[in-house]
Amino acid sequence: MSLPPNQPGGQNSEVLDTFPKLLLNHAKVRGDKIAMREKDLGIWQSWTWSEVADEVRALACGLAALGFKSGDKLAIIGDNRPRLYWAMAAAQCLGGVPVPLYQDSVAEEMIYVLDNADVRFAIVEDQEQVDKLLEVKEKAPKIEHILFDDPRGLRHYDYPFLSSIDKAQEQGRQYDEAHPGFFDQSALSGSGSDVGIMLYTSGTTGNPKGVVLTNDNVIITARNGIIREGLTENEEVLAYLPMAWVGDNLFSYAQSYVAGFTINCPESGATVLTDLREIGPTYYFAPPRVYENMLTQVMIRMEDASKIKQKMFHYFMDHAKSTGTRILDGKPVSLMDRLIYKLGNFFVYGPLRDVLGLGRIKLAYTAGEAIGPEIFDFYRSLGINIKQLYGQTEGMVFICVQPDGEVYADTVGTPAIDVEIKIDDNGEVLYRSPGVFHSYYKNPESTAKTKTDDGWVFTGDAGFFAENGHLKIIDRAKDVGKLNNGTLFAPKYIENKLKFFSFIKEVVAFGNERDYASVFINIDLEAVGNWAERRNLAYSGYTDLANQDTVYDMIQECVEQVNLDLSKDPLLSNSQIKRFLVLHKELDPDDGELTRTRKVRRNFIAERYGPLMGALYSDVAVQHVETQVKFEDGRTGVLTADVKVRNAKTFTPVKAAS
Amino acid sequence: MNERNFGEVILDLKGISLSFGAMRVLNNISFNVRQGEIRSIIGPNGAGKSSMLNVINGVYHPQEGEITFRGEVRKEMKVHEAAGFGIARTFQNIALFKGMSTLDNIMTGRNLKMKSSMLAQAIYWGKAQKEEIEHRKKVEEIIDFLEIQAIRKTPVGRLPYGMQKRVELGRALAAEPEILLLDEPMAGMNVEEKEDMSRFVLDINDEFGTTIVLIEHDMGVVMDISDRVVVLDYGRQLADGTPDVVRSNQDVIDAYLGVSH
Amino acid sequence: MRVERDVIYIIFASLLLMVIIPWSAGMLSEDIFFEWPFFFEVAIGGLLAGVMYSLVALGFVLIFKASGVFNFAQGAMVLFSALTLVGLNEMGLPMWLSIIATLIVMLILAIAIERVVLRSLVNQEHIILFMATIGIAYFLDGFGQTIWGSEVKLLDLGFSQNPDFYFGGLILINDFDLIAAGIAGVLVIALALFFQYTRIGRALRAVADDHQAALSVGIPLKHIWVIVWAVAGIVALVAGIMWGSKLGVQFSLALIALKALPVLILGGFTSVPGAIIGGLIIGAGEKLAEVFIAPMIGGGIEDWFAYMLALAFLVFRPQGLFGEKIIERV
Amino acid sequence: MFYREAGEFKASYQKDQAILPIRQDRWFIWAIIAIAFLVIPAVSSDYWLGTIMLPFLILALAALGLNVLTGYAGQLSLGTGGFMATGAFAAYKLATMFPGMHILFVLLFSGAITAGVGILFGIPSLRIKGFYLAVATLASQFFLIWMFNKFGWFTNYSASGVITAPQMTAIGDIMVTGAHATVTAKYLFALSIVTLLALITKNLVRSNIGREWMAVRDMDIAAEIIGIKMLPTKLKAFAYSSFLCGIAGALWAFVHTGSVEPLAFDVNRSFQILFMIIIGGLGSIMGAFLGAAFIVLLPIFLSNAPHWFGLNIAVDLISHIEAMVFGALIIFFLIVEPHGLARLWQITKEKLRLWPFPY
Repeated sequence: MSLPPNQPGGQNSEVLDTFPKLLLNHAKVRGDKIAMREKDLGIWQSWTWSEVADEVRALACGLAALGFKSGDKLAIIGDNRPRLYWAMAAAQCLGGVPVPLYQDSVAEEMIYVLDNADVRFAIVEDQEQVDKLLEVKEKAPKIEHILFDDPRGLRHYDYPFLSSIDKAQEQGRQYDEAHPGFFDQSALSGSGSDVGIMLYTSGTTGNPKGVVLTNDNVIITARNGIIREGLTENEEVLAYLPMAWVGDNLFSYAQSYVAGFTINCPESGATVLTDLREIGPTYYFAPPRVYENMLTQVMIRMEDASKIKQKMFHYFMDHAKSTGTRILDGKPVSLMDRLIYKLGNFFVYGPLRDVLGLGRIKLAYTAGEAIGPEIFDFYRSLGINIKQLYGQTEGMVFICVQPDGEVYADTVGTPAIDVEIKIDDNGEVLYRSPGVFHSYYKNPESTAKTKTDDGWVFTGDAGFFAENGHLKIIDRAKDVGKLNNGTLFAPKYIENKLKFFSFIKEVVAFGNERDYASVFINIDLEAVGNWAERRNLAYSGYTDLANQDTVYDMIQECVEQVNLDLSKDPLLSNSQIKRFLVLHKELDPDDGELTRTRKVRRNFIAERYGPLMGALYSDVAVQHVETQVKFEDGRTGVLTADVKVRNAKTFTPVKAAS
Repeated sequence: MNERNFGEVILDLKGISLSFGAMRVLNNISFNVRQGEIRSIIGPNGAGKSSMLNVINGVYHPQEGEITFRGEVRKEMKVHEAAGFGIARTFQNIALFKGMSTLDNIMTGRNLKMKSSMLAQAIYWGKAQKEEIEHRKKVEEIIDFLEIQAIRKTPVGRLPYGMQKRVELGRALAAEPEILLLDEPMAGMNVEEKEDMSRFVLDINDEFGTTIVLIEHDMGVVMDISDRVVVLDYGRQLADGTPDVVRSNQDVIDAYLGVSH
Repeated sequence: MRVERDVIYIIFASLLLMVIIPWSAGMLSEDIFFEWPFFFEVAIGGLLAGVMYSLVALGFVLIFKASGVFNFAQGAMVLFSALTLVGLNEMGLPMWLSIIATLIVMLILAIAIERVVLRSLVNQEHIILFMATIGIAYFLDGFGQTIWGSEVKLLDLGFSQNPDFYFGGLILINDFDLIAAGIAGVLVIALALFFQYTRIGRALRAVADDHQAALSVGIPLKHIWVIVWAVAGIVALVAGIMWGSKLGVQFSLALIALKALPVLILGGFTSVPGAIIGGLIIGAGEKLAEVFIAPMIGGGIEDWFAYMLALAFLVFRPQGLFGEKIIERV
Repeated sequence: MFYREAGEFKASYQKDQAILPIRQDRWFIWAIIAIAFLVIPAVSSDYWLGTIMLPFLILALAALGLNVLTGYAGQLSLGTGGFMATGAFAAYKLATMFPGMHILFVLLFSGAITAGVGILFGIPSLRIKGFYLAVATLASQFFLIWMFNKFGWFTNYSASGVITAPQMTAIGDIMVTGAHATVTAKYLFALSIVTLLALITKNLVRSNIGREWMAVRDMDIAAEIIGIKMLPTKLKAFAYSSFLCGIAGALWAFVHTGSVEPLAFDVNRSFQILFMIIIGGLGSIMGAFLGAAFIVLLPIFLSNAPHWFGLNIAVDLISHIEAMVFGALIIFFLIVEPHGLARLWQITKEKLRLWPFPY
């Protein structure tokens, strides 16, 4: 595929350096090719590029008619819906800035962002979101207009500032006729250096920051990614991750606009898996936990298969472990092994890939968290080319990507195209790339703290280059601490090692400025529940199950295995886990224990569960604790439990033979 | 449900009495239903509620009394004619077509609207297919409305009770009825399901302006969503009026104190 | 038991027609010979033959009443029991002994059927069970003839087969038919008593109403099934003996099941008296039609006439004369 | 295991409502059809074509007809034989009355006539239900057979009461009936007709009328309340069912046996067909064919089995043992899978689609 040229900041409209230009170009070049699909009313409704262009045109003019000006911010809230994606383009056509918000955040959380971003217009999915905004509106008076996609239940809302996207588009079409040339003029007037989009990072601490990205940031990075992986206009992508997240913006919007491939929106949250199978994407992104859940599902379902089937399954999976990845990496493999692999491909790998909906995958990414090696290998051995990438919003995702053929579970690969990386003396990773963000919105000091004048960005991650030239991330730089005996303590590293066990869902590790490392553990209700049923242990719910001794025994084994690994690592052998406990409730974003992207907020948790912390660093065996919890319906209540605390066996450090 | 104003009376029942042999099921019942309202018939089990519905949609023929429908007195009609008059209903103990999928059940609800000849259907491609598709669209809208996309192609036999109730509601809606009769739509449901169901009832009344006559044996949810309520007790009519009026009616209170929940 | 008024009407009307049609037929066409004594002779002959039909129908009713199973194998059971009886008898057992032995065989058969078929098909749709009984029918036909051979055997109970004159020598009736009728009558009365006064009998009637009730009577369903099938077996044996000694024991015995079906739908699947009265109406009607109507349309109508007759009744009472009325509950 | 469904999404209702929405299924069916039309005639002997494939096809067609009535519309019928006979004799009368008439029209009209008769005997079904109806349908069975036996007019007064099919050509001068027709021609002719009718039937059962039938079958009162008229719906089922049975009868008389007497369609035939749909699976097109195959092949297998084991048993004894085993097998089948081979087939398919998962 020949990619159109791009010089940053080019003024003439031939240079495809803005989304409107890209869109109009696609409408010209591949007008009849499907740009978007949405599972709606039972079938995959489709829109070609030229249809999308028209829809966007109408919507943009509609917004203009409502008074949307260049530079205005357009809040976008809802599940992945075609029209919400069009809204992004529409805003950009008017020189405005789309600001997607996390659809599951509660009204209060929205206030800050809406206010901070000076949002005047909002386009939302449905009644749920409208209600939130109406709630917010008093406190964030800057909002002037709200457009909604799905009119269900909104029939009797009459507010002057509330109308449906349809209506807006209708007005837009009239406006378009009334003002010929307006659209094309404003759509083509933008340039690469203009602000393209604002994404709010769900900061682990403090208020979210609005990351301002220029068109060049987004488009050039997107294109570099496409070039490096050789993506074409024929890719199929399933858009199911929050639109407010930079990854979705890159994979389901930017790269589609650059390469011209197709975006598919699932019918509803409940049907994502079936929709995934129906579409069978060729290019796929998922955070590790998704792959984890998938694998857990596979194992659970296979448990119930007939003995013969299980035997066959395990035989071939074992073979795949030894052969699959080698074949995928193009390493030499004996003919016999190839044949067995082919056989396995017919009986297991092929059907499995297909049932999981990964049957047509050319390229799958995972990022955001470290992924368990055996999870990673499982998919690769099936012949699915899944790769880790390392990135962040400030750099429009791409910093490092694992090159084909050089995929190691414990590294994040080599720098992406046009990306420079350096490690400063206290181990923090810095990078410089075309994707480097413009600034934090209305927050110069944070900008200054994160980004040097010559364009280097502090990732806030500690890491180093392994001898094979691949970057290896151990932890958040600020989290890397020291035990009282002065040796290095990398909580995330420990947490991840534990989370690689399918039974363990979340882990919070402590040890900084303490005598030894210890952990809170969240068991995986589904996996452990299933495990319990097969041993017919009765349990009433999470809290009950978590507190069972047999479960503790099982978790203890996991902990001790991790200790064994740690003991082998000269750097970290001292941070073996001495004490652990299984938390009586699941960590939950609604309680502020996790970020919206499900990162643990360690300090917050440490405070929240003070008594338990105390218990970890004393020698009590059982600790009573009361916790405030928020239920789905917003009510709050108190959860009380007696949590057991256990000691884990630790191992004497073995000097790595070097 | 604050101040809602309704159209004229579309269904008026005067002095309805119904007996099976010696057993008198309904005794001189009179009430009317107005365009676009949610009209509830409540009463303890065996109060004759279901019989009342069966009278309205012509399954039973009352010995006495007259039924005025859309201004004209309705003569004794055959069971299958009710649908033609724009009266659809659901059933107390689910009466779905067990062998068919959710989709087909709801499609069947549109049988009266499908016109293509048997021959056309035999050939299928062309006329019949076009018709199938345009009705499929309507049905999909209902599926979407009732949020049952995930079970679209599941045989209804395999569905849990609550879901079956929803599918049955869908089948009734498919006929785009003017009056929708709901026979204990919330029977045997947990609180959450009841809330869902009443939301759907309200939305239907709201989105399609469908007049709804629903019967329930417990006052609970019904009182909140109904505009007017008739109370029956062993075939007698105890009270008729807005929920508040009915609630404060002495006979009703007595009758209900008699009933355990 | 309460008999609905219209049932009485229907029966009365049919009787009337049975008289009028032959009579008018006699008037109209000269190739039909009509005379009152002859008419009664035919009618009585028919009634007696009807009793024989009822005998077979009875078996169906018992099983359908108690287990809702439409037992198509009843005919095969008739044949099988007869074959067994004669077979044992030919092996030299005295008649009374072979009868007892056959009874035991039928009991074993009942148990086997319950164990093998019914138990594994419980709660299946009726049509499935119906097909299963057809399977049983095939099996029994094959099994019986495999063991006892398929050539026609004579079964002689020593009753006279020759007709005598009754009513002052006006009417000629076959003694055997009278005896058969007598035995059938006794059997019916016995069954009626059994149903009315024994605990099992009451249980059976309970089952007919609903299975839960049956359990409350305290007899496990499977026992009840065994019992009805055994009873049906006994009835089959009696029918087998009667028919066997009338037509000789051979495969065609199995086909009299087809004769019993119209009786069944006319009387109602669930009613013992229905089976009797149905039998009488069918028997008489068939004979009369054979004699007074058939000649006009070329004869040989016995294959279907009974069915048409029953069909005609059904149009008035879809559940048969004495069957329970089906009320649509919504 | 063979299914690869990722990426098989439907962007239109046409595709979503296709008879075979899954690609692999389409391939499979096309393969079957190709084999049936090209391979089988090429490789199999006249014996196979004539005494196994032909009856199989024709009886499958009759089973299809009965399945529409019993499996889809829920009206249990034991009159199939009678309707087949009607078809056969109607075809005979038509062919002899109008010698010029093309066989396709002969079949069409004989089917139509049978449909008329079916409607006639279907009328009681409005009031009579379940086994009462089943027995009532026996009336038609016996009456029709008696009628064809009794009145010479139907057999053109042939002394034996046997009708013999005249020679007829399908396309050009290719004989498909009578002594000079090659078995292959007969087979292909029957095959084409059965395939076509199977397709039409599929179309009907997936359209509104099909849903109305199933509604009546599953819950007649509810069906009536949503506006389905009982009599027309049931009569349509009777009509179409008898239409198929009629054509099957005509094919049996003309293409298969060539000459036939009413007895060929006696009550045993009716039961045979009923077996086919029960064993094959009620309410399934596929089932009619699977059932027919089973019921046609089983006796052949049973009667040959002894020879394979080198036993020689007296013929009549064999026939008894056959009946025995047959009955036993029927029961066995009903116990293992009461919903018939079609259900087994379906389950296997589901398993393959979920492979390697059990559910």
